[in-house]
Amino acid sequence: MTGAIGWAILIPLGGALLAAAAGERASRWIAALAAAATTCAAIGVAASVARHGPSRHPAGGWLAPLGIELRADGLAATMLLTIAAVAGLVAAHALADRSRAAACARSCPLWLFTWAALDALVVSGDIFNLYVTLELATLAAVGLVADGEGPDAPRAALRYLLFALPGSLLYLLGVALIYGEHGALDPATLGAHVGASAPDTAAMALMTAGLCLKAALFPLHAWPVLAYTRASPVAGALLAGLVGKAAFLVLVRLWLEVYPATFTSAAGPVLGTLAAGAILWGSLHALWQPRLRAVIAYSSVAHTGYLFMWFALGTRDALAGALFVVMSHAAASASMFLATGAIARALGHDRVEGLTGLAHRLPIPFFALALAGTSAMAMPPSSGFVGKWLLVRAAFETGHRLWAAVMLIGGLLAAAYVFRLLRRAFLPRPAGEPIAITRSSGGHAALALALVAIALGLAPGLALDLLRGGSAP
Amino acid sequence: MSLLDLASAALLLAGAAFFLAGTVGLLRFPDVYARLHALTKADNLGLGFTVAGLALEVGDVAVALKLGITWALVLVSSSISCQLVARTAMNAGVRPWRRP
Amino acid sequence: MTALDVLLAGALPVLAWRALATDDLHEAVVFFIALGLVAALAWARLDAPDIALVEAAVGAGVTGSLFVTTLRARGLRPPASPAPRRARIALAVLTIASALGIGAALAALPAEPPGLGELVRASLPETGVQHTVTAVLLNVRGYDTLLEMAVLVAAVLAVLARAPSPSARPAARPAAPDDDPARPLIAVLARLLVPGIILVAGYLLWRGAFAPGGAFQAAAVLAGGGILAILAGRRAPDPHARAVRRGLVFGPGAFVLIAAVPLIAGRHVLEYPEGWAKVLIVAVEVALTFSIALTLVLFFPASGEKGT
Amino acid sequence: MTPLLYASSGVAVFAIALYRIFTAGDVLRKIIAANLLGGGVFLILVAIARRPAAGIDPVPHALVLTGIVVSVSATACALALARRLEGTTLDDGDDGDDGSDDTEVAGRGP
Repeated sequence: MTGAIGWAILIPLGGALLAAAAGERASRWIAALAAAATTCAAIGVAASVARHGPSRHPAGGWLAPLGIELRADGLAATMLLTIAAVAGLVAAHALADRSRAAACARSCPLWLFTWAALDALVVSGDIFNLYVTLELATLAAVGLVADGEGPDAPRAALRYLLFALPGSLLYLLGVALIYGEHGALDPATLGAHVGASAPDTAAMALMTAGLCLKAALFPLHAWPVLAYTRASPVAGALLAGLVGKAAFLVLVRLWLEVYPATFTSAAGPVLGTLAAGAILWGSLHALWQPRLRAVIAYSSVAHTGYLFMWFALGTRDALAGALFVVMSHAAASASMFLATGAIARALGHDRVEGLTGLAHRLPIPFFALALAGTSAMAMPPSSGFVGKWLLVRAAFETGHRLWAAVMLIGGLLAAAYVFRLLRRAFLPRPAGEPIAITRSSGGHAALALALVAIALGLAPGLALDLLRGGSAP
Repeated sequence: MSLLDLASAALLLAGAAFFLAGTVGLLRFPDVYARLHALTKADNLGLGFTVAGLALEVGDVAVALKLGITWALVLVSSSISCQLVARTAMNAGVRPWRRP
Repeated sequence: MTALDVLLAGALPVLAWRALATDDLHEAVVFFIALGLVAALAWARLDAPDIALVEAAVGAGVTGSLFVTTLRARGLRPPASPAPRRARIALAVLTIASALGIGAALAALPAEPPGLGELVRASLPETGVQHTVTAVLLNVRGYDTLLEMAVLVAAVLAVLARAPSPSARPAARPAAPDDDPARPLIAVLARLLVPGIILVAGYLLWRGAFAPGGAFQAAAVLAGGGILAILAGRRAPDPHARAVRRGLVFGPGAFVLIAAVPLIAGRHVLEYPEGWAKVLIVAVEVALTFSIALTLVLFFPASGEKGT
Repeated sequence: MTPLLYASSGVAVFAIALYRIFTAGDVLRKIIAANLLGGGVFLILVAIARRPAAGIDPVPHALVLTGIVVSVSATACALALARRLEGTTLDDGDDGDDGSDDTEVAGRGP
C-alpha cells in the first residue's frame, strides 16, 4: 500500500481547496472529513513502514535523480503520526467550537494547507521540494496568524513572514550552490558526492543558517513569540507545536543524508552552544512572563534548544531523544495553547496574576495544563522525560558534561515556571473578589493532547521501534 | 555591404540619434511637461527608425510585422501614459515652466 | 561576455541598492520596477526566455503595481528609524564577508558541470511535450508545481483573511472615485489592449507545449489585462462571492484530481497514464491559467479596503 | 565567464537585500528587500543553468519559475498585511515579554 503516502498529502490539499470554495457549513464538514481521512492515511503509512520497512514513492513515476521521490521511513512515519495526532485534535477543537463557526470556516482551509505542507515536508526526498513545502507551511501559518482577532494580528503575521522569508531564501541559495556543484537535488545522489569543496561548505553553511533562522534558534528566537502570543489558540497550537519544528526536521534530514562528517563535526559545537543558549534563555524568560501564552511561547523557545542539542551530541540515541522531544513537545505545547485559549476565553484575559484560585472553576483546562506541564518539565513517566533522558544520557556518554548540566538546569527551570502557574491557580481565592467566568468550552481537546503527551511516555518502545523501523536513524 | 544594409544602418543611426536627443531632453528640460514632450516624441520616433532598420535586416515578413506591432503597442501605451502623467501633474498643481 | 552583459549585471546591484537605500518610498518603488525590467533583459541574455516573460509580467508588472497600490493605500507616513548604528555595522561586515564567501564558492564551481539537462532531454519523448522547461514543470517535477499552486491559494486566502466583506462596504460604490481624471484614458487603453492581451495569453498557453511559454506566463499576461480592465472601471471580482472562490480553486483542484487518480489505480502521485500525458498537461495548463490569473487579480485590494 | 558575471551580480543583490531586510525600519522597504532576496537567488540559479556547453539545463529554469510564483505569493501576502498595519515599523509595541501589555483577549463571549 504505497499510495497512502500520496493520500497523506493530496487529501488535506484537496480538502483545503474544497473548503476554500464551499459555504460555511459545508466547509466545516469537508474539513472534518479531510482531517479524518488524512489521519487514516498517516496510519496507513506507519503500518506499512512497521510491517514492510521503508519504501519509496516516485512522484509522477520519475525516479531520482530526475524526479522527486517521496519516502516513507521510520522518521517520516513517526512524524506523520505526530502531525496527525496534534493537527487532528486541534482540528477537532476548532470544529467543535460552534460559537465561532464563521471564523472556523475561514481558517480551516489554512490549517488544512498547513497539515498538507507538513506531511509533504516529512516525506520529501528532494532538497528543492523541501523549500516549497517550507514556504507552503510558512504562508499558511502567516494566514492563520493574520486571521487572529486582535488588533495586533497583521503586525504579528507580517513580522513572522519577514523573518521566515530570509530563512527560506538562505536555504534556497544553498540549494542553488549544491545543484551547481553536483547537478542533483536528491539526498541519495548528493550524499554520495558532497565533500569539503568550497561550494559544498558554503552551501551547507547557508542552508544550516537559514534553517536555524527559520527554526527560531537562539539568538534569533524572538520573532515567533509575538505570533505565538497574538494568534488564536488554534493557530498558536499549530505554529508552536508543529510548524516550529519543520525547519529542524529538514536539518535532521540533511545532517543524516547529505552533509559529510567533516562539516557536521565542525558545526556541531556551534549549534550546541546556540542550543544551550536557547534552553537557558527561554526557560529563564518563561519564569517571569506576565501572560500565560507568553510563558508557553518562551517554553517553546527553550524546547527548540533541546532539539538542536542533538547536533552537538550526534549519537543515534541522542537523535531518538531529540525526535521524542519533537513528538512530546508538539502534543504538550499544542495542549497548553488550547488550554490557555479556553482559560482566556472564560476569563477574558490570560494574565498569570489573575489566575488565583481558579483551578476549581476551570478544572479541565487546568488539568490539561498540569499534565502537559509535567511533560514540559520532563517528569517521569511523561514523554518529555523519555526524550530528555535519552538526550542527557547521550551527553554523559559522549563526555559532554556541560551540555548535560544545561539540560538538567533547563528541566529545573521548567519545573519552576510550570509550578508558578499551577501554584497560583490552586491558591485560595481572595475573599470578596468576584470573578466573572463565562461558560468555557474547548478544554477537552487540550486534555486529549496532554494525555497523548503522557501516553507516549508510558509506552516509548512503540514510537522508538517505529522510528528505527526506517532506514535513517 | 549591400544597399539594404546601408539603408538599415542609416535608419538605426537615425533611431539612436533620436533616442539620444530624447534622453538629453529628459535630463536637461526644466519641468515635467517638457520632459514628457522630449521623451514621448523623440523616443517614439527613435523606436520607429530602429524598428524600420531592423525590419529591413530580418528578411522575414512575419518577423518584420511583429516588429511593427511592437512599435504600435509602444506608441499607444506611451501616448496614454504621457497623458496620465501630465494630467496627474496638472491636478497636483504643477505649473508649466515659463522662461523667467 | 559583451559590454551589454557587464552593463546589465552591474546595473542590477546598483538598482537594488537605490531601491533599498533611498529615503523616498516612491523612488524606492520606481527603482524596484526598473530593476524588474533590467532583470528581464538579464534573463533573456542568460537564454531563459520563459523566466524573462514571467519576470517582465510579474516581477515588474504585477508586483510593481502591488507596491504602488500599497503605497497609495497607506498614504504618506513619517519615515521609520533604521536599526541602531552598531547593529548596522556588524550586519554590514557579516553580509560582506558572506557575500565574498559565496562569490568564492561560485568561482570554484565546475565550468562543465554535471546537471539534469541531458537526462531531461533524453526523457523528453516520454513527457508528452516538446519544450524542456514545460516538461520539467508539469511532468517530471509536476509535484513541485502542485505544491506551488497550493502556496498561491494559501497566500490569497491569507490576503483575504480579514479583508472587509462586501456587506461592510458602502453600497453601490464604484471601483474608484469618478472624479479620477485618468479614468477615460485608461478606458481607451483597456479597449485597445485587452482583446490583444487575451489573444497573447492564449498564444502563450498554446505555445508552451513546444517552445517558451506556458500556463504561468499566460496567466501573468491575462492578469495584467484584468487589472487594466478594473482600473478602467470594470467591477473587480468580489473575493467573497461563491463563483469567484470556485474559480480560484478550479485550476489547483483539477490538478489535485489528476494527481490523485493514478493513486486509485495503484500507480504513483501525478503519474500520467501512458499516452495521456499531453492531453492531461494541456488540460491542467488551461485550468491553471484561469485560476492563476484570477489569483493575481485578487492580490489587488478590493475597493473597500482602499484608504483604510 | 558570462554566467559567473551574472552570478556575482546575483550575490551582490542578495547581500544588499539581506543587509536591508534586517536594518531597514520601514516595512515596505523590508518587503522590497525580501523580494530582491529571491531575485538574487534566481539570478544565481539561472547563471548556473547557463554553464553547460551541451545546452541549457532546464531544471533550474523550472525551479526559478516555481520560485517566482512563491515569491509573488509571499510579497502579495506581505503587502496585504502592510496595508492593514497602523504604523510604519514592526516593532512599535510589546513583544509579549515586557509586562506592560493589558490587551484583553479578543473574542470573549457575551
